[in-house]
Amino acid sequence: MGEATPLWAPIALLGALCALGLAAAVLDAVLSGLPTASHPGDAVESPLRSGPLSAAGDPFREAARLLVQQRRRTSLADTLLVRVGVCGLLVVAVLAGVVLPLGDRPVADLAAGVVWFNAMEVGAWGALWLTGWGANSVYPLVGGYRFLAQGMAYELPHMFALITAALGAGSLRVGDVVAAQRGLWFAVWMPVAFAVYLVSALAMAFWGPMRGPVGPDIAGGVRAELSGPDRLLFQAGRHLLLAVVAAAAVPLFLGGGAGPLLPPWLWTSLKTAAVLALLVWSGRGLPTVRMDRFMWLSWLVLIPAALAQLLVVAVVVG
Amino acid sequence: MGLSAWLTRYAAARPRPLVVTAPHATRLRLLAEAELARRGWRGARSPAGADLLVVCGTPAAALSRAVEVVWTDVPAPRTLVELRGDPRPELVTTALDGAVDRLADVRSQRLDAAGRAGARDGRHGPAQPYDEHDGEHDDGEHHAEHGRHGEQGGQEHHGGHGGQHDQHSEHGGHGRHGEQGGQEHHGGHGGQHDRHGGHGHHMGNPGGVPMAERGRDRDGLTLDRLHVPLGPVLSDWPAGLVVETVLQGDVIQQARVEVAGGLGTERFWDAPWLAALEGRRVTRGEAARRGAASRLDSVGRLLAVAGWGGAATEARRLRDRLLWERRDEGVPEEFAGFARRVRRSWLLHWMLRGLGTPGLSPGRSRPGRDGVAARLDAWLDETGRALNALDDGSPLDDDAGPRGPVGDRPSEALLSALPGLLTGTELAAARLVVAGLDPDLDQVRPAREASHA
Amino acid sequence: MTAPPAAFWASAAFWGLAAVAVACGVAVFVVDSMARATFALLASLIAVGLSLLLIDLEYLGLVVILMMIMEMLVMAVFMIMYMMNPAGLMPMKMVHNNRGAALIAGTVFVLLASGVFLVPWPERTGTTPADPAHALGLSIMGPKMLVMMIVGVAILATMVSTTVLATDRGRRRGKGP
Amino acid sequence: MGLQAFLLLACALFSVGLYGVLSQQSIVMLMMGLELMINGLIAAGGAFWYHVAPAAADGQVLVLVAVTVMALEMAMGFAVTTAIFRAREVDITDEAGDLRG
Repeated sequence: MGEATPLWAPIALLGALCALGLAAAVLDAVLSGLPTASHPGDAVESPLRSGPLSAAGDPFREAARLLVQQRRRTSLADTLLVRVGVCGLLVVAVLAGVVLPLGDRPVADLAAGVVWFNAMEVGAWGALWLTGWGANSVYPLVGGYRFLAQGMAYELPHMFALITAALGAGSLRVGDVVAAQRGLWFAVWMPVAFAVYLVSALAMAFWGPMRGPVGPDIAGGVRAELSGPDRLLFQAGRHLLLAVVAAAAVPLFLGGGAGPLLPPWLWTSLKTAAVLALLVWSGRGLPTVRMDRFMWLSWLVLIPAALAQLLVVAVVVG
Repeated sequence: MGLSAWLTRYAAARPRPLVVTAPHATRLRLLAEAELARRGWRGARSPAGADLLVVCGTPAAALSRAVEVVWTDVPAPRTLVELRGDPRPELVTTALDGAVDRLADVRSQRLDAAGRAGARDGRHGPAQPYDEHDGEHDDGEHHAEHGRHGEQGGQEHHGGHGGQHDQHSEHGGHGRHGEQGGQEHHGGHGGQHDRHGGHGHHMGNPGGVPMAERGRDRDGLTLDRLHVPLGPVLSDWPAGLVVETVLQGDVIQQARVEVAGGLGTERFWDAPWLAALEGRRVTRGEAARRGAASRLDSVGRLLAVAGWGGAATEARRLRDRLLWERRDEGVPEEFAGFARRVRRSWLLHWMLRGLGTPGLSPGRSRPGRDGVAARLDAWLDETGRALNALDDGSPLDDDAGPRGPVGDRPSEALLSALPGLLTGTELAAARLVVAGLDPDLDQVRPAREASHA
Repeated sequence: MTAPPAAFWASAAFWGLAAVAVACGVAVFVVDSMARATFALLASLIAVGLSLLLIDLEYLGLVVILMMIMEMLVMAVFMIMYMMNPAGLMPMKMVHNNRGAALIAGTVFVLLASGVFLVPWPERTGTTPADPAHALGLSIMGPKMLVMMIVGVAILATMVSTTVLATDRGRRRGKGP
Repeated sequence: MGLQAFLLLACALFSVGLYGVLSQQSIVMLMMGLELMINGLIAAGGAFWYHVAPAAADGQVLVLVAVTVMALEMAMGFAVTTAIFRAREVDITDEAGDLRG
C-alpha cells in the first residue's frame, strides 16, 4: 500500500510520541507542584521542600518505582485480559499515530487515513474495558463502565468533527486535509468542529475533565488494581494516547506543518506541544465531568453543534 | 549493586502515600497532609498504587482490620508509618524521613517481597475452575478458600475497607441461584452454599466466591447486586466512615452507614468551642481560625472529589497556612480570589447541581438551601467571614462550631441523613454527596461505632 | 501486486489473518468466560476487517473494524447484565444437541467449500477504481439509493421497536412505574 | 489469495457461526454465532467485489449492508433478550421456548 516509507519514519514516530508523552507527564507533575510552591519564604524550611523543578523528576521516579514494584494479583482476576488491555492501550495509541504526518509525510499514507485514526482510537474502548473487567474488582469495573458511557457520548460528535475536516478537504487522506488548509486553517473557519474535537480528544484519552474512568472518586477506577510494570504500561499508554490525539489536531485543524521560516517538522512539533499543553492544563484547572451530565451535553449540544458545522461546511464546499 | 537496587533507591525519594485516618486523629492527619504537600508527594488512590501507608491515630478493631487488609494489598517495596501519640510536626517529619530510608533499604524490601510471594502462592493458589457444585468438594484447596471467606462472615458484615479487594468483587452472577433473600445476614461458610442449592446448570462459584445476587432496580430489570463497602480507606473520604452499599451497576440501591472508630476523644475542629464551654478562655479569633480551616478542609475535600485538583490544593494550602504557619498576611485576599474562581466555575456548579437534595430526582435543579452546591457556597461565605475575625481578641461565648452547635454533635444528624441521600445515586454523585455533607466523625458518640466490630 | 515479494507477503498476511479469524471464531465457543468469548469474536471480526485492507477495500475494512469494536463493547455490557458470572474462569457448558450442531455445521462447511472449488467463477471484469470508497459513495447515493433507503428505514424501525421492547413502559402500555 | 481462498475463509467462518447458532443455549452466545456467520458474509462480499466485478460497487454495498445488519441484529437481539428477561427472567433459548405458544 503506497510507496515505501523510509525506515527511519516509524522510529521517528515512536520517538516523537514518547517524547510528547513524557513531556505531558512532566508538565502535569510540574503543574501539580505549582500551588504549593507559589508562596516564597514558607515558614517551615526543610531540605525536602519541593518546588516545581523537583516535581519535574516525579514521572521518572514513578517509572523507576513501578519497574521494581511487585505485581499484585486480585483473586480470580483474568490476568490475560488485563495484560491484553494494558498493552492494547499502548498499541492503539502508536497505531493511531501512524497516519499523522511528521513534517510533510506520515509513516503510512492511507487513503482512508482519517477513518484509520478513528478506528484505532476506538480500540482504546476495548483496552480500557478489558483492563477494568479483568481485575475482577468493583472500582475498575465501574471505571470500565464509565469509559463505555463516555465512549457512547463522545464518539458521535468526534466522528462528525473528523468528517467535517475530511469534507472540507474532500478527502479522507490526512495529507490532503493538510493540503486543503494552505489558505486558511480549518480551526479558523470551522471553529465548532475544532472545539468539539478538543472535547472528544480529552474524552478519548480520559484526561482532564473527562478523567471519570480513572477518577479519584472511585480509587483510580480502571487502574485501581494495577501495580508494577502493568501500571507503568497503562500510564505510558494513556500519555501516548493523549499525545496522539493532540498531535492529530495539528494536521486536521491547524494546518499541519505549514508556517513561515521554520521547517515543517518543527512547526508540527510546536503546534502539537501547544495543543498538548492546553489539554494537560485542563487536568488541573477543571473539575471532572460526570458521565450522566456529559451524556446530556453530548446529545443535546455537541452533536447538534457538530452537525450544524458539518452542514455549513458542506454548503461552503459544495 | 544491580540496576533494580539503584532504581529502588532512586524511586524511594518520592513515595506515593496512602493516608488512613482514624477518628479523633484529625490533628495528626492535618499535620501529615501538610508535610506531604510540603514534600510534594502525590497521594495514591488505591493500595495497589501506593508504596507508603500512613496510619494516623489509633484505629479501633474494625478499622484496624481494614488497615491490615489494605496493608497486604500494598505491593512491595512498601513501608508503613504509624503516627500516633503526641501530635507534633517533628514527629511527622521524622516518621516520613524514616519511611524514605526504609523504602531505599533494598535488602529488607526484597526479603519482604519474597516472603509475600511465597505466602500468596500458598494461600491463593490459582483458582481452579470446577463445574460441579453441590456444596461438597473433595478438593482441600477449595475448602480452604471457602473457609477464608467464611471467616469473614460474608460480605455484609465485613470489616469494611476500600472495596478494592477481591472479596467484594463478585460481579456477574445469574438469576437462577435459588431464591436469594438470605445473603444479607448469612454468617459464614454454610450460608454461601445454601444459596446455590437449586440451580440447574453446570456453573460453580469459582474459587468459592459467592455469586452476585439479584434485586429489583430502577429500570424494572432484576439484575445483579453487589455488596460494596465504601470506605473507610478511600482517598478524600471522612475518616472512619463506612457506607455499606448495595450496588447495581454503579447505582446505589441501598446504603447503610457504619462507623469504624478510633481510640481517643479529641474533637479537633470543635476544640475551641468545647474549651469555651468548659469555661476556659478562648478568643473569638482563635475559634474563627479553627472554623475557617475546618471549612477550607471541607472545601478542599469536595473539590478533590469533584476532580478539580488545582483548586483543592489551593484550599488545603490556605488551610495549612492558617493552622500551622500562622502568617495571616495576604490570606484573606488570596482566599477571596480563590472563592471567586470556585464560585465562577460553571462546570463545577453544573456537576453539583441537584445533588444532595432529598426528594428531588438528581439532575433537576432547585435553588434550594440544602444541596451540595449550596453547602459549598455557604462554606465559602463562612470562611470569608471567619477570616475577617482572625484578630478578634474578645472571649468566645457561643457554641456555633464549623458544623453547627458543638453540643448537639451535628455530624450524627448528617450521618443519619446520609442513607436517604445516597439511595438511587450513582457512585460519582454519591461521593460528591458525602463530600458535600462532610460529616466529622470525631463528633460521633462511641455508642454508634462499630456495631460490626 | 506484480512483484513476487509483495504478492508473497500479501498472501502470507492473508493466510495468517484467515487462520486468526477462524481460530478466534472457534475460540468463541470454547473459551471459559464470556468476556473472553466476546473478545475472541472481536478478534475474528478485526482479522476479517484487516483482510479487506489487502484487497484495496481500505475504507470498508476500517469501517468494519470501527463498527465491530463498538458493537462488541456494547455486547460486553449486555453480557454482564444477563450472563452468569462472566469473569470467573469456569467452563461454560451451555449447549444443547452439541453433536448434531457440529455435524450439521461440518456438513455445511464441506458442501460450501466444495462449491467454492467446483463452481466456475466468472472472470474478473474491469479494474479496481482509484478510490473504492468514492465509488461506494457514488453508488449508494446513485444506483443503490434503494438499498440505502431500505437500510435507513430498517435502522429506524429497529430503533423504535427496540425501545418499545426494551422499556418497561412501552411493553405494558403506559402502566409501568 | 485468490477468490477461492477468501471464499474458503468465508465458508469456515459461516460454518463455525452456524455451529454456534445451533448449539448455544444462551441468547447472547447465539447472537455471537450469528455475528460470525455475517462475518463470513463480509469476507465473501469483499472478495466478490475485488475478484469478480471491481468496477461496480455491488460487493462493497453488500459489505456495508452486512455491517448494518449486524448492528441491527444486535440491537434487536438485546431488545428481545431484555423483554424476555423482564418477563421471565431467563436468557436461555430452551427456557424461552414455552413462550411460543
